[in-house]
Amino acid sequence: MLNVHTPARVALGRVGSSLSTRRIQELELAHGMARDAVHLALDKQALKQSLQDLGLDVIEVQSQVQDRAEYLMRPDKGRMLNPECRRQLTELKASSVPLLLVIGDGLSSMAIANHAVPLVKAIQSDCPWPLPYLVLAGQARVALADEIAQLLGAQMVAVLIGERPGLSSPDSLGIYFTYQPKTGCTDDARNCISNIRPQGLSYQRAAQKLLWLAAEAMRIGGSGIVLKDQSDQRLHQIDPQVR
Amino acid sequence: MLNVHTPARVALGRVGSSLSTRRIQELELAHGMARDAVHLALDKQALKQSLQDLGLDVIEVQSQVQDRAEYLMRPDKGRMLNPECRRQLTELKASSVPLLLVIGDGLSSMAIANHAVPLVKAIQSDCPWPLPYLVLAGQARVALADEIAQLLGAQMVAVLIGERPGLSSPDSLGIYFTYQPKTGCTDDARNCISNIRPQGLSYQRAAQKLLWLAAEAMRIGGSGIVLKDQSDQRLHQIDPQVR
Amino acid sequence: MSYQQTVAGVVYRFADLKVLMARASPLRSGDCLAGIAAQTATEHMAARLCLADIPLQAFLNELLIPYEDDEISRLIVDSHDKDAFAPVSHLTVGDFRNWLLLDSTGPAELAAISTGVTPEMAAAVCKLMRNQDLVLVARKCRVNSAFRSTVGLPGRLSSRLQPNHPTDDVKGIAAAILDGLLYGCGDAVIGINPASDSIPQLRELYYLLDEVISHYHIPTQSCVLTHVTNQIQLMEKGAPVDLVFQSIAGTQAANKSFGVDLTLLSEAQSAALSLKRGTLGDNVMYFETGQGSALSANAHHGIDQQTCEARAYAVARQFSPLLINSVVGFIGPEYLYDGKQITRAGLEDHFCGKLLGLPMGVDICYTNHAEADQNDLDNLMILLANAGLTFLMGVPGGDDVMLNYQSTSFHDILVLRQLCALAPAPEFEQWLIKMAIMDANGCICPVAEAHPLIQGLPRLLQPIN
Amino acid sequence: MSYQQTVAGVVYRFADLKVLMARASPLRSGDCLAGIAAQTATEHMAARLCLADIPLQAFLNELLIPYEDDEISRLIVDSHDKDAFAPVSHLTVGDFRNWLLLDSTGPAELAAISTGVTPEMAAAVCKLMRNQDLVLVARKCRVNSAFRSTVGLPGRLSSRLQPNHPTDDVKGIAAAILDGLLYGCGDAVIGINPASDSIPQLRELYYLLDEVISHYHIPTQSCVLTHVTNQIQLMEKGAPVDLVFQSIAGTQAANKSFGVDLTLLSEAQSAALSLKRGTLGDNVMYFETGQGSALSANAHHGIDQQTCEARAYAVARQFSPLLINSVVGFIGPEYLYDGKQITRAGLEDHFCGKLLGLPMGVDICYTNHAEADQNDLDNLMILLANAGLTFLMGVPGGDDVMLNYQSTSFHDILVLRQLCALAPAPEFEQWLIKMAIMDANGCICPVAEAHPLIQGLPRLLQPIN
Ligand code: B12
Ligand code: B12
Repeated sequence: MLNVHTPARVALGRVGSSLSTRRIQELELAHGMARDAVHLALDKQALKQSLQDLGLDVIEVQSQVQDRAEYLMRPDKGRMLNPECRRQLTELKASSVPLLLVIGDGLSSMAIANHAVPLVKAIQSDCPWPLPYLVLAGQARVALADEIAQLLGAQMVAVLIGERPGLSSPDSLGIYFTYQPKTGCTDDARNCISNIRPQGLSYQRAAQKLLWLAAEAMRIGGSGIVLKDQSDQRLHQIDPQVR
Repeated sequence: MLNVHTPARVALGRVGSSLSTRRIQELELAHGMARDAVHLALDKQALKQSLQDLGLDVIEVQSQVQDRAEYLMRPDKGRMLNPECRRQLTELKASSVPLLLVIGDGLSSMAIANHAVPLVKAIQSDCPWPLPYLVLAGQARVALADEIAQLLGAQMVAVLIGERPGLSSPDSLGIYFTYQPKTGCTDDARNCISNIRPQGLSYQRAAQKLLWLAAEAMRIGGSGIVLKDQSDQRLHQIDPQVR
Repeated sequence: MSYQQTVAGVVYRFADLKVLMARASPLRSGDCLAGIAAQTATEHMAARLCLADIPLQAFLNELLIPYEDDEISRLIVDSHDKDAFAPVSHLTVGDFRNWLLLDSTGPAELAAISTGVTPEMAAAVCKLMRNQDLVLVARKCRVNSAFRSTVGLPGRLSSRLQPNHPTDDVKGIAAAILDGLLYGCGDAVIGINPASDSIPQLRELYYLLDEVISHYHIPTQSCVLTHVTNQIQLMEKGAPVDLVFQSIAGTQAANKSFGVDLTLLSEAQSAALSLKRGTLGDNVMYFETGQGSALSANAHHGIDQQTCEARAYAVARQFSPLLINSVVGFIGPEYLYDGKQITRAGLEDHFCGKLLGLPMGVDICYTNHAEADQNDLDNLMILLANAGLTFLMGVPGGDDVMLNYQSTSFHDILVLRQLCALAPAPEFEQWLIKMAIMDANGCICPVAEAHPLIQGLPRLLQPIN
Repeated sequence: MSYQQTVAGVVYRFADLKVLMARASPLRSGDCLAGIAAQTATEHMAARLCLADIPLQAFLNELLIPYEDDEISRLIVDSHDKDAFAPVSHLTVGDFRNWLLLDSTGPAELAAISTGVTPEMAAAVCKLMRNQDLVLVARKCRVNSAFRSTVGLPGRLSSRLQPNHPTDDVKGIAAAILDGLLYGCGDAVIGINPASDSIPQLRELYYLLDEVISHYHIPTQSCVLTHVTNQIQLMEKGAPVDLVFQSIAGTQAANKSFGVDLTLLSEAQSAALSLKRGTLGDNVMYFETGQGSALSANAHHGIDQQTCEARAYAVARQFSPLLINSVVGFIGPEYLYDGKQITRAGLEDHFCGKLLGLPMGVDICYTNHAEADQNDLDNLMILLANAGLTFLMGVPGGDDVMLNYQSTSFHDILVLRQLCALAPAPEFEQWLIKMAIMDANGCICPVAEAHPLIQGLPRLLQPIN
């Protein structure tokens, strides 16, 4: 009965002090699936196509990481563009945008495969700024977006990235937002919107939060711990359903 | 004071219930050394030369194992001759001997490097049978000698092999003796002479034991659990110093 | 100053104490990632032998990060208690290990030196200790703290009830809280990690927790693990804040990447103290740490991750926390590769925290990208229960559906209580018995429909304002 | 009979119970070497889900090795106790795990079913249990046995004193025995692994042990771990044999490669019983086992190594041993690769042995070619002490200078006693106190030069005839 209110594993019962065989096995099975999710490669072609269908140009880049095993052990490499891509971005001379979107596989390519397109769509539909293109980054860590944004001259960057897979949520997506991004930025300068997926934060709310943060960052000239999310106040006014 | 009687780590003292830092570190250091000993490759050339200096022909063979890592994980391969060597032995048509000596690196090539030559010498000097040649086997397990002996038509085989390295004895050598060896023999058909090294069983005693076992095996027509080592009775008679 | 040691005829040199410490540390992926781990087994042993002969005094003379460059170095030096240090001031690191293990070194002796021990001394001796030593000595350290319950008493094991929800849904969180309470968990704290960073939403969570705790008179405290700046804002707005939480690390630069410094933490502590919500004590802070965070922020100064971690405890110690928690396998395999490394780090952190006088808990956990599984978690939780762990996590089914990792479950806590004859905090224990959740033998009772918590449920599952 | 299970839309088939068991077993190198481990994580999970639904009854109907082919299969079937099985006969493997964990399943209930449980049932349920379950349930099993001391009583942890020497030198062995006794070790047995196989030399060892034990009236027993055929010969020649030892395995073919069968063991048992040397009981046998030995002898019949191991316990059970010991990390990495696999196997073997009603000890150890170290040993020994281990090894400094491996030391035993409040066997405890080796609080006393054992030393270190 408790479990109608939450996806958390409540009201599991017990045998003595322990979890029952069935519960243990559910957990083990989920563990196997979540581990697979970590190692699943992103189907960039399919994703690129869908993004282009939204009328967006897609710039593809790659971090310095070679494969999934290296991705896990070398976060430093996942935060740096591979030199070839760095050169390409410099030569691209793309017109700079106020808010750049970067999509990175992160720790769950499944999150990106399942949620990136509808989330981008939701952002696109409310975005006050032009979104002519976005960047699709392979083997990416959050901070990779700093270098990308700097090279493309973006004022703000939001990276949509796969959060590490959990037992109950192998495909959760996070957005990390940074004002005036550049190589060397640390997390105190970012804001985070987490747990985006149908069972978590909706695309709609996530998009609204991001755009609220971006507008507010422009206003106060900063992001991270100086920027406090008061978007819900506004949301309360917009949509009385939302508490 | 207790430790004059044994190489075992007796009379270590304690801090509370525990070993002192110094004792722990001695152990850790020895562990590092013993681990290295496992991975040390045998210098076959040097060994071959010394054995030839004893007037012995040396036949070199190799098991089916490729490298040290595989040796550790695939004992099955360490018990089978690599096909090339198998062919060579068949074609060799060496005159068969009653007692064949096989030298195998086993788990400690250091044991072989340090003790094989003097031990062979000791065996040679007392051996009632001709010892025209012996076999030097790389990446060998005990049972590899069965196949070798069978192919060479030997009536008995003794494999001199490196025992797994211990903290206090990285170079201990063991002899495993089998009467009428052939592929598929199991350990109940063998006798073992263990812990051969200066701090353990002397070359002299080991050689005497082996030759006693071989003679007795010939007499009763078997080895292993049917063959009981009574050599010390004889030794007592030969050498009153030995108890 | 440089150091050297000969092993098997080869001379190994170590440029300074920092390098020596890193080379002597038990192998882990984070130190390899940082490029500071020993390259060979013999170099490792040389460093360990050399470290054993370093006088403890050396750590007072040679700082790993200069005094001028780092406020944590300054804190460590300025707060060092010379008198407390006296009984061990003549010892080398190796002899300090021996001293710790002596039968004559009991809880009183350990408590007496704790403010004389610097994080670097603790880290150094820790590196030379076997896992069994880490268990044995930690068990002799007695540390307790109090707010509305007392944690850390001998024979007790407390737990944090962690009722997270992917959208911070109040009903969902309330359901998990009730579930946990019915398993007898939550005496260290009921602490929510909020998915959201939104001030209005956070405010609701504080009211929910306050409502549950005060309605049922639960002798425990609440916490919302958002950024400390949010908590300060909310205290200013009058939210019912019990404990102030913050993630901390062992260097000023790493803390800066977390958006905090000592001044900010001190401000937060004062604000929480001024609310006077504790009934038994005024330990108002809750900190979380974990090996790897300094390196992750590129703020490790070439110091190995276990030593960085111990330095974070100097920060914690400054603010007399109710709880401090090493979230040991939380970040991923780049810092602690597998169950073996996680286990070792968990024992290390617990030992160092206790030695430094902190009410140390461990979030015994692993992520799905690490080489670990439930069995590793089982082993470590039993080892730590034997080591006298202060508290651990209670997560429904061990699966955190918002943070995406596996930790200890309510069930695990019951198992440890049964296995090691441990009880929750005394005030909470009484409450559990009064509420007929636990019987006098410490057994959890079957849940009856008529139970007041179940009865109160519908109301709790209503939105709270 | 074949089995199948669907996972994530894919159907997995398992040819028979043997295959199903192998695929469901937690990963270890030996099963990979044998080519019988699950190939993928999902196949592994499919097998585990499928195994959970198998009725225990199935193991009586479908033998892993046919009755006709193997005397251990015959022993298992012929000695199965239907009445004892009744309380659990209706359960599946998964439900059997649940039943074992219930609070209502206590020592009495577990003892009552033990002869009704076959090794295969124990192995099957073991595969589905987490490490914490293996600890929790083993702890509830009470098994004791006696010869001159009683081992296995609750709150007690006994030890085998293992005074090996590379040349079986009598003085060297005597020195190690004295060392161990002064640490309060040796209440399970004083057992020598002789380097030599020579009958005259073995005889001397028996007289040495008899001399020490009878001179000091030590309530313990001796053993020389040579081949059982040697022990029979020596008994015939009148040597003072207390316990008869033999390594055993779980298939007839593997035992044949060890040069033994049930008839030979029974003959040895009768011979030892006829000597009537026990004062408190007549458990005269001591067995050693260890995962991997059947595969090593190419005698595993496609059965996974954990199940083979459990089958060896059927052999042991037949002879009411005083002690049985899984030498868990002894052979090498080809069967148990690293600390994680050794730890799991140690907990499994201890659990299965206890469930089957055996006085189970574990030689917690590793070799230098395995990926393990002292910390793994520390962890496992603490876990097993929590699980109610019957006895463990006491090797000087933890380094066996003849067998070439690392095991638990005299010091480790003291640490466990201190950590988990455990005492040696009651008769031995009294003796230790009487001899002023231990005080009434269980603390080992400093060794005084005037101590009778030290005084007797010179005589003992003389050759004995
Ligand atoms: C791992 C993690 C951490 C690690 C990060 C270290 C590392 N190397 O990964 C540690 C333990 C240090 C950490 C700390 C904190 N975290 Co955190 N963290 C996570 C977690 C569990 C997974 C993140 C992930 O998978 N990222 C994807 C990978 C691919 O990214 P990455 O490049 O490898 O890692 C970077 C990000 O994880 C980022 N990051 C991690 N946490 C946070 C938090 C904030 C506010 C920001 C801006 C960035 C950030 O730091 C990493 C290094 O750059 C999420 C929960 C979730 N479900 O996602 C919470 C989460 C993101 N963290 C959260 C919070 C609140 C914090 C803290 C502010 C807590 C505190 N009060 O101090 C601190 C400080 C963060 C900071 N400003 O630096 C919240 C954010 C809520 C929000 N909407 O703002 C989350 C959602 C969890 C929660 N609900 O409590 N965190
Ligand atoms: C490992 C080991 C075992 C393992 C072997 C399994 C395996 N796959 O390795 C196990 C635990 C099964 C074992 C069992 C026994 N062993 Co054992 N074993 C050893 C040990 C520790 C190391 C051997 C080694 O490094 N070999 C080198 C490697 C490269 O060889 P391998 O091909 O990989 O492995 C083979 C040999 O080890 C052989 N083997 C192992 N033990 C024995 C014992 C005898 C008598 C024989 C003939 C062969 C044999 O079996 C393996 C598979 O073919 C030695 C001690 C030492 N310091 O050497 C004792 C040792 C050889 N074993 C000994 C004994 C007595 C036995 C037993 C007879 C005990 C008993 N009462 O049942 C049994 C049965 C042996 C048999 N007849 O099959 C004695 C032999 C004394 C002697 N001089 O005869 C030794 C010296 C130890 C001791 N002092 O107690 N043993």
